Amino acid sequence: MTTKIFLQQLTNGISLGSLYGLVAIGYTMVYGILRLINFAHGDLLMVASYTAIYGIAMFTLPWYISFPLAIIVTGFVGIMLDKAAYKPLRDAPRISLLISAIGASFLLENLALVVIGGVPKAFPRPEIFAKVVSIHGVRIQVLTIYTPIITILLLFGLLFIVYRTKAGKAMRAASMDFETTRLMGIDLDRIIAFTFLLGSTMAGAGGIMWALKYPQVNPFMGVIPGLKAFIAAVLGGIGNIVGAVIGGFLLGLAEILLVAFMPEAAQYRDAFAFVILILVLLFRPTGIMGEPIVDKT
Amino acid sequence: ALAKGKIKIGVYLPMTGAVAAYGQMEWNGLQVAHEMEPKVLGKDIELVLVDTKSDKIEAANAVSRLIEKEKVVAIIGEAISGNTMAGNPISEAAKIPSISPTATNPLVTQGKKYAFRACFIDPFQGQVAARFARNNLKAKTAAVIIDIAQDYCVGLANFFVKEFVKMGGKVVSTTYIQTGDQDFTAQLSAVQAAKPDIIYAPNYYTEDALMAKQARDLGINVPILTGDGAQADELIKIGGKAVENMYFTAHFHKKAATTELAKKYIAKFESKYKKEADAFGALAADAYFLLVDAIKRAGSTDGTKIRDALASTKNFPGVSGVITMGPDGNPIKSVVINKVENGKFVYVTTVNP
Amino acid sequence: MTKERRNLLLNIASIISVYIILWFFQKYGTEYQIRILNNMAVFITLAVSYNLVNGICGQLHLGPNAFITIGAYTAALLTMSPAEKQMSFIIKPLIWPFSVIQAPFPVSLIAAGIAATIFAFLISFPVFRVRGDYLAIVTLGFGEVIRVLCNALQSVTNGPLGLKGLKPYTTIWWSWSIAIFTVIVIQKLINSSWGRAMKAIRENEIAAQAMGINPFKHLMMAFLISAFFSGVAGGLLAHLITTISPTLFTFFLTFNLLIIIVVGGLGSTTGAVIGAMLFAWGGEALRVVESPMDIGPVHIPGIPGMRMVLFSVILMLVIIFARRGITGRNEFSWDWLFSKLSGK
Amino acid sequence: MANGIFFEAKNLTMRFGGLVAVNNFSLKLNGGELMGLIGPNGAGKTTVFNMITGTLVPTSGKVIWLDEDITGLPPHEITARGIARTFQNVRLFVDMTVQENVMVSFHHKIKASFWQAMFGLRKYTKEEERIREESMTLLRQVGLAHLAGEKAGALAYGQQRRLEIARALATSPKLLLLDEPAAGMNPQETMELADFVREIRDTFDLTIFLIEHDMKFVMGLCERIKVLDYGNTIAEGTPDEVQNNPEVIKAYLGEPKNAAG
Amino acid sequence: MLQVENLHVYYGGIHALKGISLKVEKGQIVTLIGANGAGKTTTLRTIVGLVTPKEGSVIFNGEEIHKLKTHEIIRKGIGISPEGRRVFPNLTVMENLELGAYNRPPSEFQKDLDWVFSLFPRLAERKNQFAGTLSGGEQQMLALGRALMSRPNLVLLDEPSLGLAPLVVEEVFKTIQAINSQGSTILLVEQNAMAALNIAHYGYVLETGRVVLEGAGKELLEDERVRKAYLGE
Ligand SMILES: Nc1ncnc2c1ncn2[C@@H]1O[C@H](COP(=O)(O)OP(=O)(O)OP(=O)(O)O)[C@@H](O)[C@H]1O
Ligand SMILES: Nc1ncnc2c1ncn2[C@@H]1O[C@H](COP(=O)(O)OP(=O)(O)OP(=O)(O)O)[C@@H](O)[C@H]1O
Ligand SMILES: [Mg+2]
Ligand SMILES: [Mg+2]
Repeated sequence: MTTKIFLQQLTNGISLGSLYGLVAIGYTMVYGILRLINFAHGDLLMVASYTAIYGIAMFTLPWYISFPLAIIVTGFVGIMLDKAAYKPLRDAPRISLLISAIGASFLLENLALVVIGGVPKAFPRPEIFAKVVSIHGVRIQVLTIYTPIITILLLFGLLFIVYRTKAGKAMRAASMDFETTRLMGIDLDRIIAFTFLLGSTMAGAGGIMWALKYPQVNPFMGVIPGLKAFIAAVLGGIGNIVGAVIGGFLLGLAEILLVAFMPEAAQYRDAFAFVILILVLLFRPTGIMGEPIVDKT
Repeated sequence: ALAKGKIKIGVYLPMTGAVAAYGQMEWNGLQVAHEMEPKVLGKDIELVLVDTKSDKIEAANAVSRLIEKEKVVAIIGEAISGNTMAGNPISEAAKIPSISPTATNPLVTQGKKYAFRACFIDPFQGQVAARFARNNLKAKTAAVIIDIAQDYCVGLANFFVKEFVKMGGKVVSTTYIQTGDQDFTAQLSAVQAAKPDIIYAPNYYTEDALMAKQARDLGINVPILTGDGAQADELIKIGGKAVENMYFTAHFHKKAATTELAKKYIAKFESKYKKEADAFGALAADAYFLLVDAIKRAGSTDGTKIRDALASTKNFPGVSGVITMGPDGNPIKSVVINKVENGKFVYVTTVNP
Repeated sequence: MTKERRNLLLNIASIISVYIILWFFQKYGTEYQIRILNNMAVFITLAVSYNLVNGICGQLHLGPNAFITIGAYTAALLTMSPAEKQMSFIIKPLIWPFSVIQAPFPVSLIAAGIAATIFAFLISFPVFRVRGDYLAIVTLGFGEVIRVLCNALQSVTNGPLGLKGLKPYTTIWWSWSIAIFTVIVIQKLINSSWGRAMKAIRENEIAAQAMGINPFKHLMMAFLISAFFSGVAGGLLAHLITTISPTLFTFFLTFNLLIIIVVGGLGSTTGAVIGAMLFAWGGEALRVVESPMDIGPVHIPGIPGMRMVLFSVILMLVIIFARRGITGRNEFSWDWLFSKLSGK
Repeated sequence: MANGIFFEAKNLTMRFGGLVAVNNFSLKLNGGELMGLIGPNGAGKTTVFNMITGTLVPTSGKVIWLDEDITGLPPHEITARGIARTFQNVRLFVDMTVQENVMVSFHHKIKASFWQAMFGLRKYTKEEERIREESMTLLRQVGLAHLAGEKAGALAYGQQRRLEIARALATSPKLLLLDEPAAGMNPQETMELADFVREIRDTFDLTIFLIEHDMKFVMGLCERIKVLDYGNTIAEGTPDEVQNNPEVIKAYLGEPKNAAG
Repeated sequence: MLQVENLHVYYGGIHALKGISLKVEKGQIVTLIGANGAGKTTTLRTIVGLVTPKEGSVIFNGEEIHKLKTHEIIRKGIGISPEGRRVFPNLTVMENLELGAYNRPPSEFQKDLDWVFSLFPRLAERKNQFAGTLSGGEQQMLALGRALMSRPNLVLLDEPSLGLAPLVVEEVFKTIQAINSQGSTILLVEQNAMAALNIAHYGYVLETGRVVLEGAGKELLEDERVRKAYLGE
């Protein structure tokens, strides 16, 4: 493999990884507060992409309006998801919540299937994202450069919210103890809704970028990114925002480089993500950044 | 059994689940076909659709249900081979003929008396692609990119490779992708390094469109050859400029559509759905027309009689060409080679069996 | 007559009545009904054995599809005749010894169970190093790894082409006998001292350990037993639909099982059985919503896909209104029934 | 083991990152003794228990039990060797019945094999019957027999603590470790508990090692007391000696008048 | 200030409170004592809306509050230090206190903080330490301080001495008195009946969900039944 191809693959890996990371952040945030593996999270990518398509196709909005709008809409869909599927189950066993999440995921997918149809739609790709630049012969799509930058910016924004604002403190409190959080005079449901808003907005942003990168949109488009983001979140230590991004980068890089170095092994790519995960968990049972579970006796 | 004034034809398709897109496209084609020919033997035909959730267990349930509960006289479906293989044994046992629009795996009809299909099988299409690559595109080396999750793609690729090598070509790179994958840059870089004359990527249009896009982004400009699974409007919509000059072996093309039926079908389809007719829908329509034709010729709705009539179909002018049913339930028909030019599917040539 | 004796007799009587019902269907029922009955039995076997790990031991195990896959392929490769195999493996030939051996159906089922158990044994070491959601994703991972291997190891599994032409050996007699056997074995286990130990681990692992229970040993035991029956059920499933391929065993299969046991009542065998029966029957019953309807003069065309939309909504509603599922952790018992009957 | 060591902890040290939670803890116990462990919050008392019972592996030091080095063995093996414990924050099997909670503790010494159980052979059924009876006997002794069929989670706090003790006793220990058994009990209940502890020591021929903040309880019950502060042992002796130790007063007890609560 | 009338609370089938009525006057320390499971904690939880009563009412400053949500009740001016302390282990001492002041105007924060630190100088020393790493006694102080950060009119304390070393217990009771003398009204639940009644103006004795005895703190201390049942004499 030439250095050129290696660099090419490296950028691909970083770009894919940052997308995984972006989606994983939302996973991890919701997990952190509800201890819920939100299986419907991946489907929010689909919601964002379709919304953006319709914004452009039906309302002839320019992309710089349609995209942010789609992200906001996704944020609100996230809040509605919480209201409909999770809020009634606040004090229920976690497993019931998980089933509700699976149900919500099925619902989003099947609704899209019935209303929009299963045939994939093309995602409009504005020229400024599609441009390809050549740096010393390494051809890189500008989108490939934008994604990690956007991910890192969003990460810092989020860290600021979580660690520096009042609402962020309330979120962290809620992630430890619902009841005591309420006892602080905090409106728990609002805080959880806010978490969903943030997490889903991230998913929305991830969805748009995903669709820009792979411009075909279908009702199941969120399943694989969702699963990969979930792996990334666990890899990084589930519940840890920085961990999610690190996990995402690692996973993206590992996947791309595996295929790059051993193209024949590409058929094992999906298994490879899990193999990495299992190996990491063998040595760090709570992920890279995860706090060890302290169970004081 | 003749149901009260109606003849029921069962349809089982993946309307939900992973491959719902195929099911929905075929259902669209079927509805057009049904509108074109709503009657046979003087009776109304009713299409009874049952969803398989893209799942084998459900596919088997569906066929059972169609036969036992809906009392259908014949069955159309499923869209993919795996599910069709789950459904076939049941209709076989009940002596109800079934015809799948798009199950191309050679195993589907193997050893089955009542199982038919409207599409040609993978080995045939693979061979034709290899011949076209060698003879028309003058390719000496080829890179093969295979969607490992689809028996259809694996089949096509394997038979292509066999024939291509036999004809003196060389396969310089074999890489794998999976349905639902959306990033192929790693594979494509390997392809780029191997410097092939052509790329053979017999995958579905979703993957092919993305792959073509990424290939062009990487600066790979050799011709891409693919199979009928790529022929859908969305290929062009998604792929845009990147799929220009993509060749594919296909069941039909408007320009090559010589039959009356094809012309009518295409006109009707396009006015109804406001988009180009796709191969899935066309093959589903053919399945329907073949069946109706067989019922007509059998003059009866008895399963065995329909089956016999279907098996003896000769030179039937269908949507996807002139069809003769082979001895094993596989149709014999010509392959059309198309390519994308200026955002349109353009007819290149026809390869006869 | 003591209570124990009465209950034993009632148990035997109800098993006999199950067989009478089956006989009735066999004789007068349609192929379709029999197919659904078969599905029910297979899902009961799967759900009850899956529940052992998830409900009784309290571990969120998301990889039963791996066991089912292994069972299905093992059984299928054993019952197919060498000639059939040769015909099917058109891409790469099947490797020895699978290419030559053939075994009767019962043997293949046992082999299916054993193969799944061996696999479970191997993965139990990494799996039970972690807990909670980490265990969930590790098991989910093994499920996916197996599926990927099925696609890739073409000379064993025929890759994505799958295997077809299996003999439809799975009759209602086989499937229900195995389901009943599974229920009996698992119930016996749950009610034994070992089952108590497993529940203790579920409730509080640290305390269980302090009471002298080795968590790893007991979790592994449950895991292996669960894998055995899942493997057998995989074999049944293969010979019910007569064709298998990797797409049959995605994590959606796992999700379905999870839905069955949680909606039924996690930790309850009764719940698992009810859940499985509802699932096998309900999926078909819901098809009504997709068929066109004529209400008076109004014709409502069928909307393909509505069934799954409705299914998702029902699933969410059920879980919201019955948070612990239909039965909760309660089990059906004759004592309960009689106290209900005499109480009201 | 007439001449051997009954129980000895040798220089146990536990570090959590930079924190030395327990430093050089040593202790010898004789059979039948009633020993107390006191000290301010966070002194490392529970950590000592955790090291003895295998929940934590000590950073250094050794635990000798009946002449055997049991350091670093997993908790279930230590229990099997005859050391049982209760937990500071109750850890019952809340969704199991009170009786089942106790029955679980018999499991580790069950003689019938798994297969005998599955086939319902007499050896197993008889043993199960015996376990059932013995657990009832134990529940009677702790005064919970009337609640045998209740879910453990539905018990009041004091009852839960007693159930914990019953459950520990069911493992047939020779050494019983109690972590703050009187927490959350009122003075009356605490006195009853003290009598109960003495009683089980005699009937079950136990050695008891307990942690407690209730000085009336500890001083009235224990024969010997050890005092920890910041992981270090600051005093050891009879209740009288300890109570009057100025260092203990300064670090833990405060003004003597308060000791009675 | 606070009036609880005829509260009935059920946990599933368990009838935990069977008609509790009690009153807390402004400026007082009122204590609830009783055996395990008597319903003391349940009473407090009902007051702050974590449990909904089946029957009965809670009136705070003349306003019915038992139908409000927990955070709304807290905002009316009630602070609580819950059973088992329940500090947020992965937040620092400072952050815990900030959460206590969640609904206070930010301008008041520093003043409130100074007040709490003056009551618990130990917390000031450890303000950047994670609450989970504090000793039991320090956690109790934090829970108390956190409750006070909202400048509540009424403070509910659930077994503040649980699991604390004798020295610390003494300190806690002194602090309670200090807070009270600075104007806070206190409802105190305690197992340590002696200490509680010693500082209380008024006391209620609960038994299996009912008030069986009430009276001034000193009075109850002298009461034969109380001495026998709760003081172990
Ligand atoms: N698993 C752990 N990880 C990190 N620190 C720990 C762990 N367990 C205990 N500690 C710390 O070790 C010290 C001793 O804790 P320990 O629980 O033994 O105290 P204790 O004497 O039992 O106190 P209390 O009387 O409050 O129960 C404390 O500072 C505690 O925070
Ligand atoms: N979540 C719950 N579910 C079921 N029953 C409960 C629950 N919480 C409390 N109870 C029951 O309600 C009754 C009163 O409990 P509560 O906790 O109020 O008592 P308490 O007086 O605070 O006791 P303690 O001194 O032990 O803290 C008890 O019988 C208890 O078992
Ligand atoms: Mg302790
Ligand atoms: Mg209480």
